[in-house]
This record gives sequence, structure tokens and C-alpha cells, in this order.
Amino acid sequence: MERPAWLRLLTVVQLGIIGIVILAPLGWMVLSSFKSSQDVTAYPPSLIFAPTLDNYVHLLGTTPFIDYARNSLIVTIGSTVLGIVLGVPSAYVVSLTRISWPALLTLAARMAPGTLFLLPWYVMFRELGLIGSYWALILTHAVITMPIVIWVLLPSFDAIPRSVLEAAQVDGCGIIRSLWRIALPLVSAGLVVASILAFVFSWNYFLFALVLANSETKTLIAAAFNFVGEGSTDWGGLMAAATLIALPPLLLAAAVQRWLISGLTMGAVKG
Amino acid sequence: MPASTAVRALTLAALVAARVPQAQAADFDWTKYKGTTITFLANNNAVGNAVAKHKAEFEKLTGMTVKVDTYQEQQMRQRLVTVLNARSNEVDVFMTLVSREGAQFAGAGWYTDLGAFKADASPDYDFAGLSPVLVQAATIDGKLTSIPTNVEGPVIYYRKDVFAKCGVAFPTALDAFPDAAKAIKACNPGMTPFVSRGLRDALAYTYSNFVHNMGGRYMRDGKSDLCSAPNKAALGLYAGLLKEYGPPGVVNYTFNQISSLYRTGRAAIAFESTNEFPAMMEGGAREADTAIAVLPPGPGGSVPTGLGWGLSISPFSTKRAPAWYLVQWATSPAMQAELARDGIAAPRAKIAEDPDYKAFIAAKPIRQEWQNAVDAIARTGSSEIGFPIVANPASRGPIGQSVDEVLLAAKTVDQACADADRSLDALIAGQ
Amino acid sequence: MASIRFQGVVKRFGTTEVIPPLDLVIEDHEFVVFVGPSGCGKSTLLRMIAGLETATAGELFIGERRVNSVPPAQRDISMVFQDYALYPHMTVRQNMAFGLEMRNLPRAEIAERVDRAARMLQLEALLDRRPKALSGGQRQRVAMGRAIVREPKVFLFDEPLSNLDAKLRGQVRAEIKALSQTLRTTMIFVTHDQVEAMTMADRLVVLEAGRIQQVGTPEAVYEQPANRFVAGFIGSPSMNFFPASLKDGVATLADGTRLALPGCVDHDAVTIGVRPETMLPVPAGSPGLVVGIDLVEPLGSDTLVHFRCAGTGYVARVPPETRPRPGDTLTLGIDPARVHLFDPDTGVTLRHR
Amino acid sequence: MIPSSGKARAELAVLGAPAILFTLALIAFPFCYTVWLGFQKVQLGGGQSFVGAANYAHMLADPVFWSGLRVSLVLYVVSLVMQLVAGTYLALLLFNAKRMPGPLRALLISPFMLPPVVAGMMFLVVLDPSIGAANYLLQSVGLPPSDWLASPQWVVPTIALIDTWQWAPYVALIVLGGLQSLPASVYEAAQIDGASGLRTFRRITLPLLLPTLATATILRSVDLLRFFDIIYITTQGGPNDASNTLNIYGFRVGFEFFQFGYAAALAVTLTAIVLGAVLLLNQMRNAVAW
Repeated sequence: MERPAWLRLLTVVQLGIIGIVILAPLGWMVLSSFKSSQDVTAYPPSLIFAPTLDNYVHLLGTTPFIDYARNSLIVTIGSTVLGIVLGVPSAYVVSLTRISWPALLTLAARMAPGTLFLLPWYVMFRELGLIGSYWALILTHAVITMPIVIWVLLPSFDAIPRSVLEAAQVDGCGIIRSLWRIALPLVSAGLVVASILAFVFSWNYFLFALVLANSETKTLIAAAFNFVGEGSTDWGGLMAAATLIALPPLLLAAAVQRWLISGLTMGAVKG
Repeated sequence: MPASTAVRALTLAALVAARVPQAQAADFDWTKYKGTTITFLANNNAVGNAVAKHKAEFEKLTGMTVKVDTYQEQQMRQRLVTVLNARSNEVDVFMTLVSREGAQFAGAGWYTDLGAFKADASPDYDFAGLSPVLVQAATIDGKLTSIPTNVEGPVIYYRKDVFAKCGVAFPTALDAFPDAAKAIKACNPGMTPFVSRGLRDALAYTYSNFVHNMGGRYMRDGKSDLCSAPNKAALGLYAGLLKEYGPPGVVNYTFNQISSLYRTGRAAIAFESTNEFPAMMEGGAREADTAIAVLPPGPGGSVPTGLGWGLSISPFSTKRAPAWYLVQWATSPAMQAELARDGIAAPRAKIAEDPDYKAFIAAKPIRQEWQNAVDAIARTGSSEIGFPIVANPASRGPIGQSVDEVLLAAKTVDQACADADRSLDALIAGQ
Repeated sequence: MASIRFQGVVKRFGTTEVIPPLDLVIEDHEFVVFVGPSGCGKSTLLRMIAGLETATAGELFIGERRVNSVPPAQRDISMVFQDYALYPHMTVRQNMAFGLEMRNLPRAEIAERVDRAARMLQLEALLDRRPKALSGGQRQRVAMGRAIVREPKVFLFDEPLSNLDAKLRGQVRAEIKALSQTLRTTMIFVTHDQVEAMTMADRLVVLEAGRIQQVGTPEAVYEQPANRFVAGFIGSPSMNFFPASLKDGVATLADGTRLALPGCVDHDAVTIGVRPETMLPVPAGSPGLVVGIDLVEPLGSDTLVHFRCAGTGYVARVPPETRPRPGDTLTLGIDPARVHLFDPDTGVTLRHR
Repeated sequence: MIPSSGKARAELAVLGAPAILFTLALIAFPFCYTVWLGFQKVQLGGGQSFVGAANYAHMLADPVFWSGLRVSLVLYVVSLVMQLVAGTYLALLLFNAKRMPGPLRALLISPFMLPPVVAGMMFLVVLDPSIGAANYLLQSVGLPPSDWLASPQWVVPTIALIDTWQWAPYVALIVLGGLQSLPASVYEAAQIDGASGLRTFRRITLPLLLPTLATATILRSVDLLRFFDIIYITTQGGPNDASNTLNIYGFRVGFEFFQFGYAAALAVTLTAIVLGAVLLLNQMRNAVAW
């Protein structure tokens, strides 16, 4: 049925208002990052000002921003890959056998406060000699990414008709081969979404890196706090850093938004 | 420190002779640990950043490599505690606030006694030149926990132009403060008359000066003493000033909001750390119209709050001797003169005599005022911020809470101090 | 080519026994249809042959080989699923080739076999399409093609026609039958549709509650049902069952109607089974069942007449020219030779009339 | 469908075991260590003594724990309600605006992709009572300024607002999925029955969405009951204890006050609360499933 024009207009107007509410703080952040230290604390706040790249120049020039970004990328990609490698087969097994405790077990870490892990993990990784290596961060971040992969993929695997997997069995696939040749290609949209979410949540997580990283492996998000320091609180610089840190997740979201909506919703509804 | 007397005499003599920065005594081998890498866990404040900024000079001098791992204070502490708790050798040198965590860390054995290393100092390392007050504060159970790196304390930054315009004289007594603030509010309604820390866990730093100047102290005979007359007066005065004359939302204010507010010309008086001097002056707008003073005296006299960050060596470090080289270099007279020019008040009175530094101070009158305030702090300061107990960090909470309760008009002064006494007595008893 | 032998096979899911101990032999080259209502265990039997379910107890042989623990792929069977189970991400060609690839057949042979099957099923034009772009009937043929290329010893069909519309179903039914005659391979076909069962099977296996009720040719099952269940299940509309008593060759129905059933043994209580198509209208006054018509369903070729007798509903299939109308009274003659007798308690056919 | 042949079992084990082993390897030790630590009095720098349930007894007598529990629950309920309402509303709009350009859609759902640290910093600037744009905006439309995060009364609603800004779009995504999976025939039937738009929503859509909303509730509850990031960045639990959630309190006790034993007891308690809530909510979800 065709919706009346005024109703459609009403929807657009409401979306517009919500859009402004959602985007205004983001816009303000980006705007502030182009303000000089004087403009950024000016009151009343100004929309019209002489934009400057100083904050970015300063940020990239005087802090190891690029190094931190590289660390973040290594840790994030590493933990996302590890999360997928561990999570995909596990989700497949849970979907096949309907035995759900392994999936629940991987969620246990999400029920505890993150600070609970800091002291014991430090002790543990020190014993393993992994403190200050990327592995400590990749492994701990995989604790975050793996459940995401499992829970996003579970409904996708569940949605594959059992008969297709049985046909593969009759055709001569073992379980491992049926995952690789049949199931995985069929959940590729879910896999994209799972990877994106795993990437984003790993990129955004700061608590573990605070303790398990050192000056050479520190991630961007853990370093972000350093932009608020005594004697030098630099709101413009802070906003420039915030903007740059937020950029990768936002770009990813934009790039895959169509998949994200279909894939995530499917996952979330059934998970 | 009887053992160090001789060293002190020696180095004193040496210092007089050699005041040129980076001058090295020929008989001290800075390159002894060439090739060693040491890790320095630094707080992201002026002190930590300044050391980090000059680290290349140290590396050139010694042939050692320094890895500086910088965090904002809270995160640094989080990491430090984790590292030390695991007895890890990951960190060699770290920054510490003895006035805060000193007793706890010393009790845990988390400090290397630096007294033993003093002998291995460069001849121009004037140990005796370090502020005796701060060295005393850094000595716990006869062990030197850390070398003072800076001296700092809250001071009054105020707008002399506004005072002049409103015909108000800078108050000479602490209890005259509200009147001055009131007069400024009346003649300049758009401006915040007074701002200082309102954030619960941060305000003990500024509030303690009020307590001491009013003649109060935190503890008496092993009991919390917050309901004594001077303490109640301090509580009423500090909370009242912020409540009546502070900015909206002052209850969340700490150094960064305060310096932003003052720098942009929206506060007439700011009571904040000497370390914030560069931040307050940034952009140059405040250099001409600002004056700096210590908090006016009260019934208890003038007892500015003074403390300093210190450099410590981890007892779990496997490179304690090389680590000492970084500590002594960073706290050497030459380096401290450099740091002073970055706005870090040195815990060495003699720095003031350094000609370069003198020229630097003389370049702007405001710098001299700042230096005077720092001197006063170093001379007469008290580092009692919060309770002189091992659980000092935890004791700051109830103090801040009592101020905020009065500030937010949630409780009267009597109720607030009584409640705080109860929590603190429990804390003292629980040790 | 192979026979299949169940020896005391039992299947339990948890504590529920879906197949009580069962023995059955399916001969080589035979086209056997498992038929029964849903939940009767027919699919479970088929899936056990396929290896998709494992027997809880007993032994299962394909040919002379005991296959209880042989994985599906090594049983030399192929299977057509109810929803076809095509691989959605593969083209028709890839779908058909997949099973051969898994067996590491040479590429040339795979291509040759796929082409041959495609020709046989008229799929040549569709080889590069994905399942999504096919109609239901085409998908069904691809599923068949996938089974054929494997050249297995046994074909298994799990209700492969139930997703097709009625017209197509008749056509494919004929195709499969023709195929079975061409390939001469053992075929096992599961369905709940007794028309499919009757038309295709060399032999029927009628199942209920996991138990074999009767095994036999369609004619035998239709003409000589082993029990009341088989009698009711096979044939459409279902057989009518009248409770009665039998004495001296005369049956007395619940409404008092007396039917002559010469030569029958006396029973105090018996169930008389009469197929709708064997109840034919006779002139009023002739011996037979006098009924009032409730409802008439003209099918064209014949007409179904619904009536009640002693409170129970029954159906008769009468020639269309009879033109009965609701409310009319009709006398239905019953041919004693085509009447079935069942034990009212056990449902077993009473052979000794 | 999985035959119990040895090979199949082996393959399942090969696929399933790594995730389980990995999880156990990483979280078993921290969990056990923390539970153990909860029964100890920890001497900083090594040395601890078993004190039984003393830490838990101390917790029950600690007014800050109770206020933390209250703050946690209030913040949980306020945030959850706001996010469910706002998320459902946004989802309905998105559902109706089918021809919306993709990039715009992506922007609308983007906040939850943002690092919470960044969101916290952003709002710290925007909501600053002195320099922030939010108060300027309020005043320019004639409303009184607010102290936002600095007001003991408003700090919890403000934090809930920030979290809603960030997570309502996520809830919206979930609800959108729920909407898309509702059978269209139900709406057609409702239309034929003559139900108005609002009544259709209340009587048809909402009840059918309940399982979806229950899922969203579980997903958000896990995070909201452990509320940490945004408070850690903005107020650290203040003013006074007005935003001192259990998670923040536990963190401060451990890493600011160095009372590891008590901090462990708090962490164990919080974990138990979250676990209990998840199990309870899962029961509820099963009850509303259709």
C-alpha cells in the first residue's frame, strides 16, 4: 500500500531531527579539532573561526601517533583473525550439535568487570614472557573478538538448511571439509559483519592495553588518555586525536553498512 | 642522612665552581653502562614530559637507551601497581608522589633505597642542594624512596587589572577572601570570582592549604580531627567560596578546567598548582594582567602546600645501577636548571642563582612572581595532603566528599565533618 | 547394484524408541517405496541407509557389506532431498560435479558424467545458473542429476516431489519411474502420498509408529491389506469401517442393516471394511445399505457421496451419472467378495472367513 | 544429523576444542585467582592471609558499596529504558524510510562503532558547563544552563544520555532486524481488521517484537550492569559518589586505594550480579518467545 505523502514527509522530518541529534556531537568534535587552542575554549563557542591544521600537525609531529596507530592495527587485525580462526569452527560445531555451552563459555569473559583480569593476566603473561609483545594484546583482545564472531555467525550457520550439509556428507565431505567448502561460502555476509564488529570492538578496547602493552606496543586508544595531561590540557589536540582514532571504525561502518544492517540484525535477533 | 654529609660538602663546593649546564666532572664515567636500555614509566605531566623531552641528551651522554612509557596519572599508577605487584623487572625508573602513595609503596618494599646510590654520583651532583623539606618527606623509615624532581603547590593566580578596576585590594588574610570575591562579583558579574578544585579525589591538594592556614590538621591523637574548630572553619570557607563564587559545575573541576577558565579570562582568582603556570599563560593573554601569590595567611599562619614528584628505582629492576644514572642525571643541578625554564620549579634553591635561569625569570615580571611563590612553598611548605597514614590515597575521598557535600548544600558543615570523621576513623582503625 | 538388509535394527532418540527392532530385505534392482503417515519412521529408515543416522542396535547391510559405521560418502549411495539441498553458492554444473570432485575423479570424467546426466535430464541450458535462478521443477531435476552422476549402487529419495505442484508432480513421478527402468539401480523412495507409492513401487513398505505393517506389491497391499491400518491408509478415499456382528453368514451393522456375507465364520464383534469404490448404487429395495446423503463431491470421473450410518461418517464413490443430491436416499449395494474383515481389537485382517 | 562415527566425532572435536581451550586458558586463571583473592587480606608487595568472608562482610557494611549498587541499578534501568525506547523509535523510522541513502543510514547507526573513550572525551567537551556548546545551546533558546556531569542530581541521567546516544542506534539495528523478520501477512490482516497505525503498533508490532527487545535487553544489560568506560573518562564516579557504579568503585578500590582483596570481592559480586541478571533475562526471553 502506498503511504500518504504527508506521512512520508513526517518520517523524513523526524529522521532529520534524530540525525542532527546523533551527528551534532560528532560534528562538534571534528570542528573543534580544527580550532586553535584559543578558539576551542572560547565562550560563547563559535561556529565561525579561522580553521587551522595545527592540532593535527602537532599531533602527528610531536607524538608517536603513527606508531600507536600501527600497533593498534597489528593488535586489531591479529585479534580479529585469531577470533575468526577460533570462532568460526566453534560456531559451526555449536550450530551442528546444538550443544550451546561452548558458546556460553566464551561469553563468560564479558560478564566480569574488565579490571578483574588485569592483575592475573599481567602475572600470567609475564610468566610466558609475553609482556610487551604484541601477542599478549592479540591473545587478550581475541577474548573479545571470538565471542563476537561466534554469536554473529551462529544464526547464519543455523540458517543453512540441514539437508544441504547432509547432501555434502553424502557427496563425500567430512565435517571439516563441509565447513570449508559449503558452510563458509554460505555465511560470507555474516563473516564480513563478524569481522567488522570484531575489528571495531578490538580497536576500541583500551583497558587491557593499558597494562599489557609497553611503550613500543601501546595502542592508539590506550594512548588517547595522554592527550589530557596536567599543565597541557589541549582540547583541540584531544579532539584531533579523537577524530583520527574514530575514523577507522566509522569508515568501516560506512563501507559495509548494507551488510551490517542485514547481517548484524540477523545475528542479534536470533542470538 | 649522616653518611651523606661528606658528599654534600664535596658537591656543594663542586657546584659553586661548575654551574654551566652539562658541565661534567672529568673523573666521573657517565658511559659506564653504555649500551644498556632502561625503561622509564612517566606520568604525563610537565615533569615527566620535560625529562622525556631531554632524554636524547642523556642518551648521548651515556650511550644508554631510555624507553619512556608515558601515561596519564591514573593509568600510570594502574600500570605501575600491576607491574610492581607482579615483581616484574619491566620498569626500571618510575615517577612517584611520595606524599600520596609513599607509605604504601614503602611498606610494600616497592622502592629501592636510593641512599646507597648517592655515593655513585657525579661530583657535580649536589645532593645537599635538594630541598631538605622534600628530601625529608621522601625519606621513609630511614630509606630514601625517591629523589625530588620538582616542587609544586597550589598558589593564587589573580587578575590584578580586575582587582584594580573594582577597587579591591588583594586580601591579606584568608578570612577576608569571601569579601574580596563578593566585591568582584558585584562589580564584574560576568566573571567567575574564584575557582579552585572541586573534584572529590583531587581537591585535597588545594584544600589542605586552607586547613593548615586556618590552624587545623587532619589527625590528632590517632583520630580524625575534621570537626575541630579550625577544620570546620576551613571547610566552611573553602566550600563556601566555591559555592558562592565558583563556576557552575565546579564540583567536577580539577586542574584542566581551572586553567582553561582562567586562561580565557573568565575567572578573577584561580587557586591552582604552580605546575599549571605554562597552561595559564598559554597564548600570552594572561601574562600582563596576572599576579601570583601564595594563599594569604590565616589563624594558623601561612603553610602553603608543597610537594614534588620524585624519581624512584624499582627494586625488581635488574638494572638498578644504570637506572640510577638516569635518576641522577634528571635531578642534577644542570638538568634542573633546564627543566625550570620549561616551567618546572626545581627542588634546588641554587637554581635561582643560575645566570641563564635568572635571565629567563627576569624576562617577564610574572615569572619572578611565580618563582617567589615557588620559593615560599619550598621554604615553608607542608606536604600533608590528606591523612598521614599508610592509606593516604583512600583518606582523600572522605575529605573531598565532605567539601563537596557542603558545596552542593547536601549537608551542613557539622554533618559533613562528622560523617567524614566516622569514615576516616574506620579507615585508620582498619589498617 | 546392491540389496539392502536390516537385521533387528533399532533406533532410539534419547529414550524414545522410533524404530523398534526391524527386519527388512530390499532386493537388488528393486524400486521400493516407504510409505506411512508423518512420524512413522520412514525417513529415519532412509537416513539410516544413507548413513545420516546411526542405528542404535542391529545390523544394516548394503550388499554384503555391514555399513553401520560406514560414513555416508563411502556407502556408494546417493540421495535426493525433500528441499533438494542444492548448494546455493554453486552453479548447476558445480552442484553436480561436487560429489565427484570429492571422490577425486579425473576432471575429464567429471565433465563427461555431468554432461551425460544433464542431457538425460534436459539440464544442458541451465548448467551455469545458480539454484536461485531455477524454477522448482528445474531444481528438482538438478537434485536428481546430482544423484545420477554419482552412479551409485542405491538411490534414496526423501519425499522429493512434495514441493512441486500437482501437475509437475505427476510428470516427475513418471520420469523417475522411467529412470529407474533405465538405470536398473536399487531405489528407495520415501513418501506419505499413497498415489506416489502405488504408482511407482515395485514393492511397498507400509510403516506406522516405526513398525512395518505390510510389505508387498501395490496390488497385494491394496487388495489384501494386512490390517486395518494398511487398509485405511492405502486407497483414497479411505476404506469405510463398519462395526458389526456376524452370525450364520449374515452381518448385522450398528444401524440394523443386515448384509449377507456367505461363508464367513461367526464373530460376536467384527469390523467390516468396504472400499468406497465397491459400494455401488442399486435400485431401491435391493439388498444393501440404505443411506441419507449428507454431501456430494463431484470429481468429474466419479462422484463422492458422504453419508452417515449409526452416527459415523462414510464415503462411497459412485458413477457420475447417478447424480445424487444431498437429502436424497440412496441404496448402496455391497459386493460380499470385496469385503474385508478385521479383528476390532487388534485390527488384524481375519483371513478365515 | 551428526552420525556418531569416530571420524565425525574427531572432526567435531578438532573444530570445537580450540575455542574452548583458548577461553579456558585465558580466563580460568583470572577467575580462580580473583575468587581466591576475595578471601585474602592482601599485603601490598606480597604476603596475604586468609580472612574467610571478611572482605564480603566489609562489603555488606560499606555504605559506598550500597550506594554503588544503587547507582548501578538506577543507571542500568534509566539507560536501558531510554535505549529501548529511542532505539525502537529510530528502528521504526528507518524501517519506514526504505529509500534512505546508504551513507546516511551508516552515519545514523555509527555512534556505537565509536570508541567509548572518544565518545566520553567528546561529551566532556560538549557538556563542559563553562566552555561547552550544550549550555550555550540551552541558553540561546532561553533554557537555564545545566551542570550536566557536575550535578549530583543530573550526572546519572546525563551519563545515561551519553550512553543512549552511543547505543540506541545499536538497539535500533537489532529492532530493525526484528521488524524485517515480522511476517507481512500479519500487517495485512491487521489492516483488513481496520486497526489504525498506532493500534497496529501497540497490539501487533510491539508484542511480536518482544523477543527481539528481550534480546536487545540481554545484550545491553551485560554492558550496562558493568558500566565503566564513559564514567572512567568523564566523572570517575563523581561528583561525590553520585556516579560511582560498582565497577568504577571496584576499580578505584583496587588501583587507587590498592586494596586488592576487597576489590576482588567486589569484582566477584559484580560478576555474580551480571550472571544472575543474564540468566533471569534469558528466562524472560523464553517466556515472551512466539
